[in-house]
Amino acid sequence: MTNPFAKPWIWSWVAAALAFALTLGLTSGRGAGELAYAALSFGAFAAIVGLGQMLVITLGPGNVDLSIPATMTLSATLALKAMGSDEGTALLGLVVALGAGLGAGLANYALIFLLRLPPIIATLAASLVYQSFAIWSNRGLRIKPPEGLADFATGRFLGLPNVAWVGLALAIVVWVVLERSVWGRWLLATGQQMRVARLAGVPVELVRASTYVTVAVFAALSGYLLASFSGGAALNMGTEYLLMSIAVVVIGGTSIAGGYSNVPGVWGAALFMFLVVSMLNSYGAGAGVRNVLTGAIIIAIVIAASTKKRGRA
Amino acid sequence: MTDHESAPIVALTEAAKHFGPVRALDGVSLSVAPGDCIGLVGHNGAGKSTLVNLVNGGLAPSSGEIRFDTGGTALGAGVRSVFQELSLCPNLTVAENLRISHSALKGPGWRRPARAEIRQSLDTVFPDHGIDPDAEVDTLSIAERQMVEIAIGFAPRGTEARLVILDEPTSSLDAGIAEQLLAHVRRFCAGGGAVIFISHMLGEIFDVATRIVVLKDGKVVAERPADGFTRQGLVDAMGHVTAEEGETSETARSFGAEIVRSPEGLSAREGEVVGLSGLAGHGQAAALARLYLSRTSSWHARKAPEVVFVAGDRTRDGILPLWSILRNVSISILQQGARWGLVDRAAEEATAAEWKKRIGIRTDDVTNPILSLSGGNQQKVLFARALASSAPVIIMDDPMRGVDVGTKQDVYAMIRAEAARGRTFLWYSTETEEVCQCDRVFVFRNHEISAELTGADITEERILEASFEMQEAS
Amino acid sequence: ESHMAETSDKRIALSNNYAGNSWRQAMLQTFEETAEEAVANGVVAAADAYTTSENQATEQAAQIQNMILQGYDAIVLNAASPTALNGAVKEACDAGLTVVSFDGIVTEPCAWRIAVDFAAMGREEVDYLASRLPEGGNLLEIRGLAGVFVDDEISKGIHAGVEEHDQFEIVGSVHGDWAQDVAQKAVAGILPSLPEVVGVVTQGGDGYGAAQAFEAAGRDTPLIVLGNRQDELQWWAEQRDENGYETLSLSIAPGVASLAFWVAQQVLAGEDVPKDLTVPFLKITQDTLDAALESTPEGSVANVVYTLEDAQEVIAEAK
Amino acid sequence: MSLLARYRIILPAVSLAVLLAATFWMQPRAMSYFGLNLLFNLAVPIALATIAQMMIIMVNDIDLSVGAFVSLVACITATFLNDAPVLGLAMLLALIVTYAVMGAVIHALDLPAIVVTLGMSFVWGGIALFILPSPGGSSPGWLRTLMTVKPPLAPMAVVASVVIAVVTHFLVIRSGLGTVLRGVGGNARSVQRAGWPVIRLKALAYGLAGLFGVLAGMALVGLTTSADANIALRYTLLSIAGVILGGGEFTGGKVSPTGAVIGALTLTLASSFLSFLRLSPDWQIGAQGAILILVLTARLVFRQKRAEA
Ligand SMILES: Nc1ncnc2c1ncn2[C@@H]1O[C@H](COP(=O)(O)OP(=O)(O)OP(=O)(O)O)[C@@H](O)[C@H]1O
Ligand SMILES: Nc1ncnc2c1ncn2[C@@H]1O[C@H](COP(=O)(O)OP(=O)(O)OP(=O)(O)O)[C@@H](O)[C@H]1O
Ligand SMILES: [Mg+2]
Ligand SMILES: [Mg+2]
Repeated sequence: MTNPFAKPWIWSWVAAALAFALTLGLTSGRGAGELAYAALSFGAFAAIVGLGQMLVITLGPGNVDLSIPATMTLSATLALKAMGSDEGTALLGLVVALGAGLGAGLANYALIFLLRLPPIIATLAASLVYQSFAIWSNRGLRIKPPEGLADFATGRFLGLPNVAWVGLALAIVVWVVLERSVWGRWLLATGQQMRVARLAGVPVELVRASTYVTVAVFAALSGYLLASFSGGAALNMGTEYLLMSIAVVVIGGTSIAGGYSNVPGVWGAALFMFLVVSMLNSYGAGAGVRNVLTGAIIIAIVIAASTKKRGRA
Repeated sequence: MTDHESAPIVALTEAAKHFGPVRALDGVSLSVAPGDCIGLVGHNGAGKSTLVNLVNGGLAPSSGEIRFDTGGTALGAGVRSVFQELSLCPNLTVAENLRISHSALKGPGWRRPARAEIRQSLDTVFPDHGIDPDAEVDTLSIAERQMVEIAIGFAPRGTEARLVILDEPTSSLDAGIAEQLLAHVRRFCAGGGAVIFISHMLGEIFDVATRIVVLKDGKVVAERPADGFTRQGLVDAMGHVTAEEGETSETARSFGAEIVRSPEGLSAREGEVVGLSGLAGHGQAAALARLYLSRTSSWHARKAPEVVFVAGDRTRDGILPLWSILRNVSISILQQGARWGLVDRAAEEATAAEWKKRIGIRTDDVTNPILSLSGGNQQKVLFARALASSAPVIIMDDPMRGVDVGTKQDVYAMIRAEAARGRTFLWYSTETEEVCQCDRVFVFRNHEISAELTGADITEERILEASFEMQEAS
Repeated sequence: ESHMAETSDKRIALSNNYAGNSWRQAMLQTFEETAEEAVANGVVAAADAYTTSENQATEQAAQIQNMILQGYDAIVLNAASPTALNGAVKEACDAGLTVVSFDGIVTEPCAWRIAVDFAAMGREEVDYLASRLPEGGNLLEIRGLAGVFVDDEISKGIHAGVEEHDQFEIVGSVHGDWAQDVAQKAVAGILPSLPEVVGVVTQGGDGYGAAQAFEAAGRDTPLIVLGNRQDELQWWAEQRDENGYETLSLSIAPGVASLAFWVAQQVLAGEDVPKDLTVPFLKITQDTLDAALESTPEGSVANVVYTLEDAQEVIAEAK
Repeated sequence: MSLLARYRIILPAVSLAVLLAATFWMQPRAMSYFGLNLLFNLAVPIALATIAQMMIIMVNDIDLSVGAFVSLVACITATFLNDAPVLGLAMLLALIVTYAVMGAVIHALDLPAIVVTLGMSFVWGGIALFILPSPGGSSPGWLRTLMTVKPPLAPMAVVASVVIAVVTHFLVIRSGLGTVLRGVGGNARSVQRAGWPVIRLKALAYGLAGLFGVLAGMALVGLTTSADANIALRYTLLSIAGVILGGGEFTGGKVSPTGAVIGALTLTLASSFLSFLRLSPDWQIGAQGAILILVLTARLVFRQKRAEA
């Protein structure tokens, strides 16, 4: 089984590479570095929320976090307000952001566990509340991040964007946790069949709680970095990450039925989602064409991935 | 007796089915004529379910031929199947489930005849079943579901049933209900119907079968009229080296301190094998599940668990379907040997390899997917999962469902050996024979313990008595 | 004044479809301040603001219907769609309510419209570029949210302007959804495939993001037309102090909500008010930059609060 | 078996009744023919979209493209159906067929429906932008008349909701084919074994979803008189919430059409109720979330009863 096309994650990378090549075809190769750099920068935010969403989706059917955009906005808003553009407060801001994420994750899980709400509805409803909190906390005013933090978020190290390093590091951690750790096995077991996992001695509620907290903390981190990167938090800053977080997970080859995750696919899909829009924009496609083609490509990737999977079985 | 002169309903010639390298069925010839009741036996993974699926058209043969007397499909020939895995739609009512397999029920007002038909069929096969045709299936107990499935199998459904295939139909039925089914099968065959009856309970086979077919590793190794076999002969034909019998009359063992006591009165001591009995669906499984859930937490897991669970309803309670055999075995013992939260993969592999050997899981590689195993071998994986842990208490919820005779003997021996080393077993079984091997038995009736039997009191009569008492009184 | 007394028992509601950016927040704040003062002075009995949870016409239509039920006398409306609310607006008119739409206006004839000529705004951007860059060059267009009326109008204006000044060519067009971070991302994605860009035409709220994307790509900052956000103005001022950067910023002032409030009050007071009114957009030039920066709270949008007198003036002009 | 578990419709119905009573108490004006129509007429397209979503959930899938699809239908209705009825009708039929084909493909290739429909939502949205790059179009006259008709006794919104509930109840719960379709959600394998062509059943379920999606888009245009490409995007989440609120479950073919309609009405009413509360604008959005949680919390009682059963 060394056929690389048998891996479900390969397709998102193939698609990303194609989009990259097609874009550069327009300029006969000029700007490759720039484009790759931009893809890594912006892909990082999608990858970070995507990794969190992936863990949740792995928990099985019906598990998804729709509060990611609101959590990003809320934590970024609170963090930037706490920092108030003062130098040397970056760490304080990070703590505030992650704290907000932790709170949101716990609240989401409390709704799911205590009130037995389906996660889709619970996180959707909770996200409206978080949005209100964000509005209330500073009425949508954009506060600039401290300069040092902004420099870090937009800076690079060894030629790669710093945010991409953060995203890569998280991906590696998540990969190790899923592939090698006890908790990862527990998560995968819970995702296949919660009742079975419980009867096999898996602490399923601990797994679920920690997963919902993790996704919210990842969203908070992503929000914090995004706000630092783009010069401040805005009330609508997370909006596009709702569909994005789900899309990168499923395009990346994670099973929507639960119990099977795919870390490399998330990064591939995150790069793809950025590159495909860049490609279509570069070719001058209008919003209509862009949407139709994006949709068609997503479906094509899913079909390709599933056909190969069946061929192997 | 069988009328071999009449044309067979279905005839297989050299039928074979391969799953990749696995030869699940390896050239089987068999014909079933009206009035036949064929008892199909064989070890776990012998190919029985595969044979059934070829006959009913669920699988296409890799080679060979399957011919029906009507010349058409299995459905057209009046072939009905009751599958090893429950296969009703749990969200529909009993009557609606009949509708699924009875496409002639059409038009407005189909519900009334559907209700009448399924009630009629249930009444015929299982008198006093007490099942409401308007009940949703997922509100029924597993035994009731099995009864409904059997009743649907025998229901007229427009065309009469001519050949009914029953794949381990009694595995979740208690003795009384199973006896009703056997009686019905005999009536059905006497009336000119044909049945293929698969079971690991040889008593049942001898009870109903007119002819017995023994499968071994995908081949028919013996086929004779039922009276041509003795029990031992049958076991030998199946080719399993059975453990020595006769350990039943062992001297009274001494037990340790009490280690389990539940609010409803279940108790067990160290080293004791405690049986739970009574009619199916009277709260035994629920009591065990409650006990397990109260002794474990969904919030934290201990390195060495206090109790482990062996599920009988595999798909609902036991199998992690996406995983390999290896990961299915190791899930309960991951924390042993884990460092910094990381799984010790070498130890994990060693454990799986050891248990594959000890309990005889029929596979060439433990990294194969669990779903490539036959039903009984999946069950062995669940045993391995529990026994591999160091838990002092093992809870078993009718764990022998679908396990073949030979393996059962091995597992009994293993249970006794573990008990001798001080582990405690709480064992619910629908087979009185198994319960009778226990050191102490609790009989359940209406979700309460109606009797606690020990020592010489543990007899089939006493258990039956305690199971029914209330019903006679009322 | 006599007009005041006649509306002292009237109740006005603001129907708003979106609260998710600083412009809308400034708008809500201005309305609230205006309304509070008006209620305190006994000009009207109540003036309440309502926002839908999603930026959707269907939800806003329901909101308008609720306002009818609640017995408001007038609705001040910033609409999610110029046409999709017509059914609800008609119902309100039929029930005797006064509907004054602003910013996002509705086409239903029974409603009043306080419109900004968005197409003119787009044209003006290109005119300005032509005055600064007479030799022309390549332009990048940043659009708003696809399928929304304002986006289409401004874009039309821009394209009309480019047609007029044919020394310019639009070499790329992306949707920035009127959000800083989305614009930044879209621009970063298209930049590598673009030739040299001399100017960026925007719709407001996305100029800063574009500037950041240019900087990150290591390109020279082109002439970016800005949209009155404080962070954009701040950036402009910094650039100006550093290298004499010069540009134009224009957008509609969030305070137009207060204008709409006063127009509604005038209609309720029985004044004869023409159905179509226009407000000029708020333009900030190199000369007014410092003043604008000073009066704009950090992170907000440059604003103008309109008074009753302003409203009367706008009405008189339209007659 | 408890009453609640047996009739999963009771709980949604009670929630709606309580909310309605609270609304009447807050705003007595709503307690009239006119008031009820205003409260509920926009719930009609939502109810239809919820039924569409329910058809998909019924066969164990989930449809993330309902909102975009209804928007597209609205765009077609407000343009082609108005200007060239035959062409418009043909386009709408083609959409229904496309939905059915989508169902068949999802089944045949064993694709995750959530991803395919996510992709399709982009496709529908893109086509809608082609048709209406900026808002506009207008409702066919007959449609406008139909949606603003004033029947005797009860207002259009109430009559329409009842009709939708009754028709879909017979279609999904009572009819034989509906039973088989729910069976696909419960246990597709056993339906297959019984000799049903599951691929066609799936196509049928999706086709029905397409049909109700088309009806939703048309009803919406009849009410709003015109369309835009984003007009119904939020129907995706609303319809999912409606199905769940109405006692449906994500898996296992457990759905209730009557419940779905009630769920849609409840969601609509909930936001009206909030605006009657006159909260501070900061908290209006959050309150929508809070009330959703509140209404759904009632399910807790129901669940506990079921667990005991
Ligand atoms: N889908 C499949 N893929 C691969 N192997 C399979 C598959 N189905 C069955 N097998 C293999 O075919 C063989 C026969 O299986 P089958 O289910 O017919 O056994 P069985 O006699 O019914 O056993 P049991 O008594 O345990 O139910 C087994 O070795 C099994 O592992
Ligand atoms: N055998 C029965 N046991 C319990 N309840 C029954 C039975 N038969 C009918 N009912 C009840 O009587 C009522 C009327 O019967 P129903 O209309 O369902 O039958 P039907 O005419 O066969 O159905 P339909 O014509 O609508 O398909 C229902 O509420 C049903 O629950
Ligand atoms: Mg079998
Ligand atoms: Mg058995």
